[in-house]
Amino acid sequence: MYCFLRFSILLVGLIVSAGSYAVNAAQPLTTADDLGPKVEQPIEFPHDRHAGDAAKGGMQINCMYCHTYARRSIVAGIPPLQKCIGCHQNIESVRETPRIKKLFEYWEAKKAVPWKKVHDLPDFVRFNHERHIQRFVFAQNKPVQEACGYCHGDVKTMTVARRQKPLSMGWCVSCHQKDHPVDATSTKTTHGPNDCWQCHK
Amino acid sequence: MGKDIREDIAWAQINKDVLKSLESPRRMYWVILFIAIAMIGVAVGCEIYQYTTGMGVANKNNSHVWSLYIATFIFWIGMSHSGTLLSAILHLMHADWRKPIYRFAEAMTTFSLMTAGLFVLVHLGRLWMVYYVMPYPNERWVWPNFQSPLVWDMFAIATYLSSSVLFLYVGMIPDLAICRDNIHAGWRKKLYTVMSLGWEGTDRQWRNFRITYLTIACFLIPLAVSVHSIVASDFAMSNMPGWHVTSFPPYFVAGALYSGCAAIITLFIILRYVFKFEEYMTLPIMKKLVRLTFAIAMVWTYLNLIEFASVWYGHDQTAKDQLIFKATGPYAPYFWAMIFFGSILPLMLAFKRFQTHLPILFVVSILLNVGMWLERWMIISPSFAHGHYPWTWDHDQWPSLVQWGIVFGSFGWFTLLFMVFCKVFPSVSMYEVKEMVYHRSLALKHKPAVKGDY
Amino acid sequence: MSITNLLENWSDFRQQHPSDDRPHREYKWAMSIDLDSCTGCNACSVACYAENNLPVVGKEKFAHGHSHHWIRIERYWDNDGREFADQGAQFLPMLCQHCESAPCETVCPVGATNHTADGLNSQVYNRCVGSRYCNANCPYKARYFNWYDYPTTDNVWPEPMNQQLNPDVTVRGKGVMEKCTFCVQRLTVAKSNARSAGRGVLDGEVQTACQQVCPTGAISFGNLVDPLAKVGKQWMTQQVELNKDKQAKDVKDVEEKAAKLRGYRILEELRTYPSVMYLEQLRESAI
Amino acid sequence: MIENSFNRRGFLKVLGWGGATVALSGCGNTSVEDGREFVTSYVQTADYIIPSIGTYFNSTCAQCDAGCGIMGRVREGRVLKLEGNPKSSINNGKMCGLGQAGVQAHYNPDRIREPLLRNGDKGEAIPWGKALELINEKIGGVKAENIAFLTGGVSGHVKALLKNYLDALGSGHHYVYEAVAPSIMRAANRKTYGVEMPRLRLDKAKVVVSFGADFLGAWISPVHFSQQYARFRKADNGERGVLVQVESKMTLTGANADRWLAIRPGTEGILALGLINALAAAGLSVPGDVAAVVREYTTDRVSKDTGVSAEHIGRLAALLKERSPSLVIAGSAAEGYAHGSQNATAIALLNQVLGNVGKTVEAPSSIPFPQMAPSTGNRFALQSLNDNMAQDKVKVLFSYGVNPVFTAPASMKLKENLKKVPFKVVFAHYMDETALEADLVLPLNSALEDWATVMPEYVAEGAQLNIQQPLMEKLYPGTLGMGDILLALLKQRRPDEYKGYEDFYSYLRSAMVSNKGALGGSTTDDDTFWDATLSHGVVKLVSTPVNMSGNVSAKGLVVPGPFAEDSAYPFHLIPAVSASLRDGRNANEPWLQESPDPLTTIVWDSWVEMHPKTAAKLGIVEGDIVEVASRSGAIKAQVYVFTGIHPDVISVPLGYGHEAMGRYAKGVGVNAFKILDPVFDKETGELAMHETRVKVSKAGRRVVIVKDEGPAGGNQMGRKIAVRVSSNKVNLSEEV
Repeated sequence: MYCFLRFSILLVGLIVSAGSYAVNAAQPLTTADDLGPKVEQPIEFPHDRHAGDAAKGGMQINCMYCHTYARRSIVAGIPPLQKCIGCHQNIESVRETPRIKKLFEYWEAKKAVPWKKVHDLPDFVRFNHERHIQRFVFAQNKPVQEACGYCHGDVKTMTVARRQKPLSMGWCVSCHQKDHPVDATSTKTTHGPNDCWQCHK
Repeated sequence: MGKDIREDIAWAQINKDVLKSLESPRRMYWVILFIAIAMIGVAVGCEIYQYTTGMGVANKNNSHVWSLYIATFIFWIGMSHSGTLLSAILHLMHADWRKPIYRFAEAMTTFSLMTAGLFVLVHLGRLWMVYYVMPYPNERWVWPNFQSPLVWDMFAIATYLSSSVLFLYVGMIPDLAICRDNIHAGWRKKLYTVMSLGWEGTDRQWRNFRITYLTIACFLIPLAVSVHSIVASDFAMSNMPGWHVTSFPPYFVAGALYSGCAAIITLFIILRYVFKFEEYMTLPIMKKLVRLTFAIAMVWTYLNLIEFASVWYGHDQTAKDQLIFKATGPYAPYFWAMIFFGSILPLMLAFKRFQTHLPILFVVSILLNVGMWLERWMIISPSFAHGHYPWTWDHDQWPSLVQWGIVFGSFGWFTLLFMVFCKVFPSVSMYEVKEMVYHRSLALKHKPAVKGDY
Repeated sequence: MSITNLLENWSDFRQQHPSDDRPHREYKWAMSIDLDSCTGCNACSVACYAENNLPVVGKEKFAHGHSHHWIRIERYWDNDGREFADQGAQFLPMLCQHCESAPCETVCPVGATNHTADGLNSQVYNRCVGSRYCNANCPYKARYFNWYDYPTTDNVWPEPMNQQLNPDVTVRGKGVMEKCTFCVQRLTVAKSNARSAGRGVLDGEVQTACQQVCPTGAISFGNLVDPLAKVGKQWMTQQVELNKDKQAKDVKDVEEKAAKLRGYRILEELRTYPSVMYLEQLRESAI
Repeated sequence: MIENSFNRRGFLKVLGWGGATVALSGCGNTSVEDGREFVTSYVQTADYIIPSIGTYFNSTCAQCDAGCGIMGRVREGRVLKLEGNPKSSINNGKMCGLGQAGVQAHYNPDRIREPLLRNGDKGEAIPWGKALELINEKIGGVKAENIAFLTGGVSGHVKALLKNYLDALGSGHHYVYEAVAPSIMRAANRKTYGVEMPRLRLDKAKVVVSFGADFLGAWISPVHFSQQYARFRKADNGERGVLVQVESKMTLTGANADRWLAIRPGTEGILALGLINALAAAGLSVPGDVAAVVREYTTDRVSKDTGVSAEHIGRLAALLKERSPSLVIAGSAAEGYAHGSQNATAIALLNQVLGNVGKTVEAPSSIPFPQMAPSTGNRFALQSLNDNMAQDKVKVLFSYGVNPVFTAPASMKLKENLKKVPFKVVFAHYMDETALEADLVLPLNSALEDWATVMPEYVAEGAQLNIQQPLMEKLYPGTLGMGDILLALLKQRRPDEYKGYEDFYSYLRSAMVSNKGALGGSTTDDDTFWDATLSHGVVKLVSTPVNMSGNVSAKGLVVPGPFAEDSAYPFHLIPAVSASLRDGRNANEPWLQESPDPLTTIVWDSWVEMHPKTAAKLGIVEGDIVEVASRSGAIKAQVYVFTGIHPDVISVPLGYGHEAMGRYAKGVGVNAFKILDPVFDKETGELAMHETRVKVSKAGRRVVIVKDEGPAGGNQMGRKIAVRVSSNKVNLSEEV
């Protein structure tokens, strides 16, 4: 009899404690790195060469030099071919490398490069680059690479970009729930919007 | 008037009679089983069609979003209640006449819950997303909406189903041991051995068993009441005219007990006939059962009238319009059929002559359940057809064959489960019948025999 | 997935009853529809099809009540047994009323429909499991269910008609509920632009598709919190208050004054607190 | 706005459309799927091109002839939605449902994609060069007077080119045909005011009496009139305008009237004269000759003839006298009779007596470029072409922008006569009924991918030239614009004159730029002018109001009495012009088929409107299939019973009943054009559309009507849903 009661009390206790742990312990999702698949691009674009640290042979070009729409559109955008050519027609040193040759082939055919999407959100999700860049880069004065890196990872060390973060809903929410200072100097904080329609369309 | 259980029946005879029902089935069994499977096949076919094409094939529409699935869902949930009534409530009330019949009633509870659960799935537009309803830690970081009666439903049904299964199983353990001891080979032996959990009938085991059984019984009673109250709040919590009624929970519970009792009568007669359980499922028991059914039918009728009356005396013109629509609109034949089957027909049960007349009872009990099914449908469809907003009224949206097919198949599913149960597990509780016989014989010793009925 | 998140589900997202201690701070989108200007021409409805990727279901499905018109024009007659409808018809554009205390929100088992901070009644298609409880509980029946999988249905968006689909709005697959969103895709853009400019959305800066197309300008839409917004002024002059279920017009003892008011909300007595105010249709008494 | 042509074309290229990926995979449990879709990327861009942000380009709506300015939202090279162009004075940024569906005309899956040459019963795809050469060859073989060009209303540079082409051929046979145009009104106006289209100022009127003019639905320029109507209803001084609609079948405008008067068909003129008489009796000064004519139209007699109660005639006269200015409009319903012109004159007389001419009936503006002025069509043109074809006078026929095989009454035997024409060229978007009869079908660009200019017939103020410009690149390489085709044909005839123009765009640009002085661009350089023109979408023309006489003579005005009963064909058939389908040219746009008819809420089918009294008399209930038979033919359709129609009248909507055209139009409903009787207006020779007498008999079957309205019909069942109050209960001036 008492054995039975003891057993059931134990069981209930176990379930309760496991449940409460589970409820509170889902946090690791927030920091988990979740490497996406390797994406074959028409041209193997070396992000490390363009944006990487000078010490490692990079040119430290600002992300938004090429992904110029990020600050004013919901998408960051791929630069028009014109922009690649604008620099590369003056860079003789790499003019004959296979990748650049391919680039000029596209240019001469007046054909846009068919870049593949690396960070592809589901179609029912509306992610606004502009708001994030405005908030972190312009209001909080965070370095561009850091701000972009919140979601895109350490792109400056990659050649072809590859997804590093899970980009799952919980992952988004984890950041939206954090308190972020409203600008670089203020101690006032707010957190990201919580409305469903902020991100779901 | 038939005989009640003989007090002098040998315990071995009980074992023998009951275990006989587990013997290899006759041909008719297989035929019926096949028919049941064919019915399930129809339902599965319909569901596959609906799943791949979309809910539209069920022929509901934007103003009439629920229909037979929800009606039948409530019907099956309701059916499950009397098992609990018989086994748990009457157990606590020491009504010993329940003992020969509670086992199959309890099985019926479990199986009708299993059937009802399927309707929740069938009803969903995106069945493949059903796990969104469950609260579990997930990568989306969202919870279900705990305000929604549907979430309560999910909890209530899951809890009730698991408790019912547990109750059924626990109550069966001593009998399983008997089965184990009387069968000598094959898969049955293995099954009973595992399931009887090493039952040997020691005092300690009996003591633990009694307490466990009692505990679950106590736990189950509020659960049973709450389950149908929660199902009722699916409706009562909404603002649909005709649903937004406080008396819905008791009304639903009464309806549930009513249809369950009627179903027990039906199954009682079938089992008594098929397994030749005349010795155990006796006519005096039937008589009690019928009287109980009659009482519940009257309670239900009363609550039904209260519902009508409160609409009638209320100020809600919309609800009044809807009631008139039910009684006079295109649903009127079904509405009056429900009144007839649910409230008029049971008056027959008040007559002694019919209380033990099995063929009549068989037909009547089935008709009572038809009435109860109609009642659920009359709650759903006419309300949608004639709601708050006249522009979207919709008086001729009849369920498509897909809906009927799935409803039809659900009876096959229930039959299949029940038939398999009857052949695998003892459908009469042997140890409790022995108890009953024992107690009665003790009582007899102290009392002179009285002439007449028990 | 924390307890705080759970609790927030119960506070921020849930508007049980609108109350004064929790007012909308920045935006409260609302509408007013002047039934005296509405001519029933259906332009709003077609514009909604264009903006929101509504499927054309065809005759057979329409016959079964499977149509999708997030804004539908209802046409009522007021004959009272006269031989002719000699005072014309009463047209009423019915759309999701974005109730402040929305009956649909509380009943959705998965919380796919919620209240946003801007006072919109949101519907998250991807969260929807299709229980249709929301529509069962919607007194206006302004919600539309995807009874079929329209993207893959013949002749709904045959190539190249699918190129017309608005990329800002999800194309809904089978089994999800949908409804008027007050063109949230436009609101989001307007809010974002305004925020980048360091201000709030100005009145008239954002229009819903139905409002933009309406030839008689019967629909006004805007931010009720903004004192300059036309819609707010309209609500004010009509003495219709968001948080009340009985308006000045309904109160008998101010009848003298109330006679001049023609703003009302539909089925207000159900205490849904709709965000759409209608202005009564007028008919000349001299003829 | 657009720096160079490369940019423009580059922008309008379809981008980011990697198959069906953009929005179609909506609701799955889609997780992140990297590396499947393509990113939108350009070779070159302009500053204003930002991915995922729509850019608006102004153009002109081609869904009907009103010529509203539109603004197309273009994103990633696809035009997604049309809005009204706020700069156009016609629609001021507003639109109608028909216009909204313009994108569906553009993206329509049933568009013809390449030139087709008849080969037996089939069309055989041929290249454009061959097609144009074939035309040249066929034209060379016939005399100039045997060449006929049948078009709908045309204007702008396409019209100029067309005229030049006809001149080059030496043939003047240009038939301008519009199936449902207000051509009797134009003629009547010419007679009474000296202009075809005086400007109607609803917004200035305090009372509008409309004799069957559906100006909110399908009459002339509905979006424009709707805006005026809104101002008329809500005048700045708070005085709400009163609309009285007199007609036998309720139109959308009638449904919005303060008083809808069901009048016996054809007696509109009598009522107008009766009103003048009543006004004179009430003390309004009426010229002597007019008074003499109207004297016999006593209220009692008028009431008896028209079926409008004396009480209403009296109240209407009182209202007209009391509230001035008013506006009386004669619409197609009043004019669709053999005495339609007389009706129109009588109504114009009422306007004049009320002193509205010059106040609410204003003079239109002159058009500085007459060669581009709209050539308006009528049914008489088709009649004469038909006669010529019947007499084998037509050897080569070009058809553009019309579908006469669909819209001609069966009694004309047009289809048979067409067969007598040896070579028929049809410029078409769809394989419609006329294109099926053609020997050569030339596919046109949609209005959203074509260059053109449009000069609308009815403009609120002044005159304007609308620009129609491509909003995206052509969907199919095999289609051409009408301007391009005409230019190519002209190059065959007058190579020297036109060889400088590479395509119609360059022709248009140089024609516009060379006239920039008259187009308001005299101070700017060519490129700036051109860019500004394209970005505005409309060009205001320098123009002055023309002289408008307003002196209707009552002399010789005879309005015949009401129709005699016809026991064999007891009912009048009113073919209703629906706001969305019009003459049927838009029937293949599914949004229009699915948007319910405002009054009946019926979708995807034709119907026969009938008064409950009539229905009761015939033993008909809603949904009965009836046969509507005239002397010229019969159709079968479902009955819809409602009180917005005179008991002597039944009405069937036009535009349904296509036998070809496309998947959404074909087989939907019945074609009411077919059974119209050949009765003509005595003065203009126009087909009298409302003269057809019919009989109705049950065809046996009954269907459930597919409509939006539920079983409660238009009844609110005591709920407070759509509320109506008397206008004296509110004060509009206090409202916002």
